[in-house]
Amino acid sequence: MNETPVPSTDFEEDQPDAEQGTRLVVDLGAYEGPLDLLLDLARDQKVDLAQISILRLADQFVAFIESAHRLRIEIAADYLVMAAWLAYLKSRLLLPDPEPDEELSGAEMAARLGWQLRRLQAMRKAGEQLFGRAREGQEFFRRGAPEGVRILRRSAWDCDLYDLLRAYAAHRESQGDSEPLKVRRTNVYSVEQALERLRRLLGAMPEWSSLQAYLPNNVTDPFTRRSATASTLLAALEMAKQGEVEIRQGRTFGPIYVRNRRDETD
Amino acid sequence: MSVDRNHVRIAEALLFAASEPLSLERLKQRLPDDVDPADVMAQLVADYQGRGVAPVQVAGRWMFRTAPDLADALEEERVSERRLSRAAVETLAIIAYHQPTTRAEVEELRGVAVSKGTMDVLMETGWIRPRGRRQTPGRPVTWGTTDEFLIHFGLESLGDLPGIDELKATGLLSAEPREPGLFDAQAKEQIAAARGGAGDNGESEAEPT
Amino acid sequence: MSVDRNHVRIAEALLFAASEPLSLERLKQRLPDDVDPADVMAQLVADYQGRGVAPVQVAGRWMFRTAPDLADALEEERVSERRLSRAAVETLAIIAYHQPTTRAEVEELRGVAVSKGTMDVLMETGWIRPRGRRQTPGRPVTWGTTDEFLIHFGLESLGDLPGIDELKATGLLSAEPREPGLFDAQAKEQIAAARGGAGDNGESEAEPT
Repeated sequence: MNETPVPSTDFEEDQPDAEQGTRLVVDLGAYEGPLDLLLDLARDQKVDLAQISILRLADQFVAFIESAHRLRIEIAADYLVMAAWLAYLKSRLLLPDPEPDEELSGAEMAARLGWQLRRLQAMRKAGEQLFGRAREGQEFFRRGAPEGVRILRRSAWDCDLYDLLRAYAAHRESQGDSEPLKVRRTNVYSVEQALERLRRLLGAMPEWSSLQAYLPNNVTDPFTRRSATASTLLAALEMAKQGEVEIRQGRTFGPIYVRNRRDETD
Repeated sequence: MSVDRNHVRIAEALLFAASEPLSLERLKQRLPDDVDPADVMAQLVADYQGRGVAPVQVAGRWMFRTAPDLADALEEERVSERRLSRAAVETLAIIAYHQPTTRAEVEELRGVAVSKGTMDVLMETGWIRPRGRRQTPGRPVTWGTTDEFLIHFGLESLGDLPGIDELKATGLLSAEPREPGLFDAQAKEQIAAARGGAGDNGESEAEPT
Repeated sequence: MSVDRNHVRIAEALLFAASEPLSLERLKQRLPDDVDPADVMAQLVADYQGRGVAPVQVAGRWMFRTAPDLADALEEERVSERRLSRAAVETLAIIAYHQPTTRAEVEELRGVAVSKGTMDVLMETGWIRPRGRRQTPGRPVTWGTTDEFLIHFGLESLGDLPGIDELKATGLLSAEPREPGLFDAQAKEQIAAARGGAGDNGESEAEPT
């Protein structure tokens, strides 16, 4: 547990790096965030990023931020956070791990940071390689004025049987039914017919009589019978309105009775 | 010909990439001073002899063109879905139900004139065809549907088109009598039959009793 | 090669005439049934060996384009384009190599927020497009590259991205180091010794976020 996991060379290089930090003062605005700056510093070590010394990198970064601070350069918070984190990482690297299983060890944290820097570096290189390629519109060109493949349009008509039938049904409906109207009318017992019959029969039936009694007795067709019932009721209501008859219904849906209007004085 | 291969290549690439035909002057600007662009173009034309594309001179300027004999190969058929207008669908339906029928009859039934465009569109669908002439004054053309019509709408025969009563039964045509007495007993029976006896509820709605 | 001259001419004319790269399937449609379009294209490539233009396969489809070595001669034709910022180039690279990937992943890799302007610029180039949504909390949009990207950079497929094989082999396209303790093998050994060799599991489970 007493063994430090960090090569001792990093200790020896600690001081020179701090000096280098003051030499390295540049505009922080040129960096896109702390990782960008870290990557730049890491490349300064001039070794394969896989072999980068994170301890040394932490010193470089902290020294850089401190020097920038001394020069009263405005430093964005995330740089300070990174500096603080790196200082913490450094302490973790130098001290033995207290609880091995509890959290990431200093070496593991360092490994992750190194990995992230390598990934970023890899993408940076990939971008450069991409734009280093011969590109369309720059190094090579496609046909400037393609004649185009002539398109012959053939229409497929979007109309199914449902559309067709609906159209025909709509047509029929707009026309009304073309059957002769008289066929329908013969079935209907008109209000005029009912009025005439009611007036004629009322004289013969002076007392309360059921409305049914006034219906034409030769009607068997249920529709006409229903039509006659409705028309006779309408006729009775009309006559009641004229003061010719009286109407009585004992209960809801109960039979309806009609009789001649008696004089009030009777 | 003693034309530098590379000059031909440059002219070739320039013509290919240009968005408009290039004059010999324009070509000359891109070639070394002592090179005659006409010589270069002559070599390029020779190179493309018998190929599928060739440099051609149009209005004094050069461009690449596909070989005229390949025109057919450069055509592509695209199927695009188009919707029939309501007037067209209705006209088609009337022709289908009333065939053979004349345009005048369709107009009478629809109450509006049938535009020539509507008939053209229907002809284009391949679903209607002239059937003959009516032996009446003016001998008007009668119209009917085609086999293509039956195939498109999945009908075995014209007899498969649902009748008026069946249309009512399916609810496409309003089943409510607009005036009392629209339904006679015969019609009710047909509805009941069309519903296959499964429509007790529906039937009671149509019952006038 | 026993390829019919006329089939080569048809393919040639089609590729010249088309405004976009054509797939072998599209070419096959224009050729007789028994003709393999790959054979035809092989002949066409051979025909254009050393010329100023040539058929190339990009984004899995064929197109004619000028020979890259003529770049200098065609300098005047160059399309002036907006120079992409380093942030945009990096973001494009990350999207291209990690697709489908989310904006959050791009930000994690770069250690800074991706500005809206960067994505806008990349969308404007037509090189990136939304690919769908990741089935994780928040259902973030994932991004990928377009065929236009492949065409612009002259790539036959995403597998031809420069250095992609090496990146895959080293695991650099994944957020997690494939081998724990890449940082310092020696230190790792010491830690492992101190812990009694129990260090591997803990690392692979832990997230660096």
